[in-house]
Amino acid sequence: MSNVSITLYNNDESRGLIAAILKDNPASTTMRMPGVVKIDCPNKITILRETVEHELGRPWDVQQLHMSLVSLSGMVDEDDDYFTIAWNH
Amino acid sequence: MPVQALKPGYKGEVKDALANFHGNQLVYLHWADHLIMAFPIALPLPPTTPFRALITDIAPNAFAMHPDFEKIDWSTVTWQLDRKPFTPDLDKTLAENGIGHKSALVFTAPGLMGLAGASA
Amino acid sequence: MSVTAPKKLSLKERYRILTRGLDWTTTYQEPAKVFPHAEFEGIKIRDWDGFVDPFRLTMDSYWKYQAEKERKLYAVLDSFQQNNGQTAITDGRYVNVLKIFLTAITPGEYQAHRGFAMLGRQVPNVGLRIAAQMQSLDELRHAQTQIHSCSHYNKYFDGLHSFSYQHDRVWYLSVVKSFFDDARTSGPFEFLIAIGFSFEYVLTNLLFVPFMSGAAYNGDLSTVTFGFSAQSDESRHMTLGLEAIKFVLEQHEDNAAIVQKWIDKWFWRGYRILAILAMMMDYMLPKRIMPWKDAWEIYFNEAGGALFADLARYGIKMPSTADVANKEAFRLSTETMLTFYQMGHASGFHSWLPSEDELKWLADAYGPEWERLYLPRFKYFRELEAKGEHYYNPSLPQLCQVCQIPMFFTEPDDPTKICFRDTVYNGDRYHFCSDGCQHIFENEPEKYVQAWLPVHQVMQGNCGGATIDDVRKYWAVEDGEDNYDYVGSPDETMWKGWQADRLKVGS
Amino acid sequence: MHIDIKAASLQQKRQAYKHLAKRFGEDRPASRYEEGTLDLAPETNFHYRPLWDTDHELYDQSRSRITMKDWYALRDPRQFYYANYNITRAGQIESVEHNFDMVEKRGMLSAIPAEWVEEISFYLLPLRHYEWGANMNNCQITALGHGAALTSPTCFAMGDRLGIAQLIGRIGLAIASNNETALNAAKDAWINHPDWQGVRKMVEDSLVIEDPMELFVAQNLAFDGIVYPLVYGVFSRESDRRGGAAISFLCSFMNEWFEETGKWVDAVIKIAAAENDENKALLKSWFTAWESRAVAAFKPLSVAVLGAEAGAQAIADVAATLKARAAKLGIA
Repeated sequence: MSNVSITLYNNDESRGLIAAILKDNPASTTMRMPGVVKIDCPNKITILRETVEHELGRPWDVQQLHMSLVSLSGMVDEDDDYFTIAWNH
Repeated sequence: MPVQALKPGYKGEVKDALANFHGNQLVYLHWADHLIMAFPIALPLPPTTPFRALITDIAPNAFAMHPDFEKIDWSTVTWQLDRKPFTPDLDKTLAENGIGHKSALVFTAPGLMGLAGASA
Repeated sequence: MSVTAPKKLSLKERYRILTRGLDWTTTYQEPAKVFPHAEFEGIKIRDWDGFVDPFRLTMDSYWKYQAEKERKLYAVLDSFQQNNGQTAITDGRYVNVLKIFLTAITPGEYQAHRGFAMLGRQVPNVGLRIAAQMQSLDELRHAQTQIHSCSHYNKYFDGLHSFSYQHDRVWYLSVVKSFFDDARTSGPFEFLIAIGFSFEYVLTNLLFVPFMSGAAYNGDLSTVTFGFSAQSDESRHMTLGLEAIKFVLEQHEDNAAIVQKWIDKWFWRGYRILAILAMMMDYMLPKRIMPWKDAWEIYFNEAGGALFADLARYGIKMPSTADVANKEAFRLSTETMLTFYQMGHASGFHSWLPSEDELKWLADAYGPEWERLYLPRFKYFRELEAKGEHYYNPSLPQLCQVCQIPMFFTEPDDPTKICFRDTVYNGDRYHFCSDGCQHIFENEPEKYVQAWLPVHQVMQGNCGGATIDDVRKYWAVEDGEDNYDYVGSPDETMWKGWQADRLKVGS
Repeated sequence: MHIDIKAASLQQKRQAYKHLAKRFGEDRPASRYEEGTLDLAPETNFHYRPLWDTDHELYDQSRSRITMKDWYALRDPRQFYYANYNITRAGQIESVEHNFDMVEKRGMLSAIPAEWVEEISFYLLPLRHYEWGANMNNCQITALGHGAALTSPTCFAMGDRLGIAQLIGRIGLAIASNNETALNAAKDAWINHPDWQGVRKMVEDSLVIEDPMELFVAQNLAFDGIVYPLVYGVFSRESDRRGGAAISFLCSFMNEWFEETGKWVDAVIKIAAAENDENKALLKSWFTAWESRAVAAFKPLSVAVLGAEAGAQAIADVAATLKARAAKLGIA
């Protein structure tokens, strides 16, 4: 099992997104660098639209992730309600 | 292994062919264990250059910045030509010494191990 | 046809209908004539439709999100210019990383733009073509935003003025140019694995994340904004690279051997380019973010390790030369820096010796072996400078035939010995800095004998003349402005003037 | 803090990058279009011949028979660089979204007579495959054309054509309540219907044109110069008359786009033709050959939609307009 990772801008827009990720992926750890936050988690990170919307208090389209995303490591799956990054080993 | 190209007969220009150097050949020269001069150097030289000129003319210009340089006893220096031990005849030319186009010469001065003995 | 209540389409379905449905199999022209590049590399594809689209952006969403990114980015650039943000960076030295970036990386973005256009036309799968086309657009974006971000710096600082002209000519830029020329002159799948996988997925995180974080740390709002904004496109690109490699590997078991050869090649070629990045991170950022070896550990060994563990089921292994890169991790930045320091007269940016504090930071990061090997060199260069005898190497370097970097790399297991490798092909001898570069040559000698090696071109008289002045003119390196040490440069004088004025205003 | 530095010490050392100063003079600041476009592509000292084209360098003017002293003379009058291109399109797409919303909310599509929906499906929806060909052709020019002044806008055109293809796809989904049926039928017409085969053959033949400038003339002037005025002009007016105004409404972007893009296409061809007589003769021969192909290819459709007489007249009118346009560019 290896870590997957996602790196997001450290700004107000990403704040709700980061909170949602940490909530839905309790095993994740964060590394803060100037301007960005890198989140690592064993094997899989799941981003749920519902949780993000709850954190932001407004509707959120999964593709809006492109506005906060800086980098990622892992295989991606994306649909209306979720965005996941995972390894298959 | 040949390249896989769209059409057979893939070929491009060999940009560093001997003929392109206007009568010179290329020789590379490096002084082992003195890495403060960070890289081996490239020299365009007539094949008729006497080997001795590497020691008397070229090396001082290239390597004299190093405090070890004046300590070199050239009579004890050992040489490698293209990674094989090699004993040059100082009075013969590069060509006569069998030094071809784009050959690499490395010399070692016994006892001189660079700054602080760190091959620097 | 009656119009009833519309059924709900999921993102995946909608994307499939609007993209996959576009293609048809040509019959008036043979498909092999429409897509002539599809097969010559020997990759076997059983089912082109097996490609899984990584991101499902339709063009309208693409325009929408990219426009929003651009509005934000250009608002920052405008504000940076209006407020003279260049005066707020940590130190005038910092701008030299931008000089390297603009002359080395930006033209590479342009090459990637053209290369992905080629891919976007040549691959017989509509999903792959669209992803490549969007990447082609993105890469043009990166080239242009970098030029626009650096434009304001160019008005004040030297060394940024002739980036694309220099990219075609200057010796160290030939390293990057040959890398992209190599990828672009390859077939479509090799290009995809070279740039989309090895470079984007395995290596560019190193370039953009810690380095751009470093830009933020050094007060360069302009660069950090374009850097992270570009990287948000890169995550799409990386995913394309990964999906593409999975697709190729799943199509036919014979593909694994070809793909492994390309991974080995392009890992090594990409890694060699990163030598200059290692120098930028360890020696050129006035405030450092993390040492090169830590970035390498996080972004190659951890992230790359997980990736290759995932590809193991296809029989794909870590690049054969990864262990050499690990052995070099403690010295890569220093060997590179020491070379540029002594080639300052022939470079388009400034170099300088690290301060005592910086040496201590490096020693802490890299340990006693680093101190033993390199402190004596820094100490000696400092002594020479104190005597007013800054060392500039009077000779031109021997270059590696493949990566084109001066042969300053040392043996993987002995940092006191230059790593020499050579081979004879068609009666001519060719030299390499490493086993990695030698293997690349030996796999395709017909290609690499063509290399435009800058030092050899100078010696053939193709670079403006025989003297260093002639050659600097050919390179558009302004002598006494762009080159030599930062100390004493016009950049330094200007920077100090700004600081002095600031103190006066403050008091 | 940093803005306290007195203006005197913030004297600019130079106004623009040197390649731009060389073109426009030392004292002239450059626009973002100029910075992001001019002299951007590599010109010399290439390392390896392409494995896919041993006869040329990686970037090679001789891929086209058109000759230019300076390929950067072929400027885009819209001055598009990536940012203003995307921002322009995003704005237009916002209007398109409003249009779709309005058409949906008011049930405007269900008000179109069924037989005219069939007709629209027949003449409009297969054009997404035409657009896909146009996308590939502009992509090809981007890959192999010379100079960023030409190839950056062709890259934008590549994106545009994908966008238009997908917009037609959305219309196809909308008129079939989000089922694929109409689009599948349209693809079948594109592949099999006799009225469409001239167009499909023309498009497929264009996919193997080797000279990037010939491809530019064929696709962006000759083909589009017939298709857009015919379909989004004449057919749309017919649609309005027969109760399908909602469709013209959804296609308003195409008209807007064609007008804007035409200015760029004209500028490129006009400058290339004015460069020398050989260029002019070549451009003329390419235009003549591909324009007559396009006229012949679209005539059956015109007749199918408008009837024999009106259909023949419409295609003749469109062809006359295009020839007049070519005459203005110096290649008639």
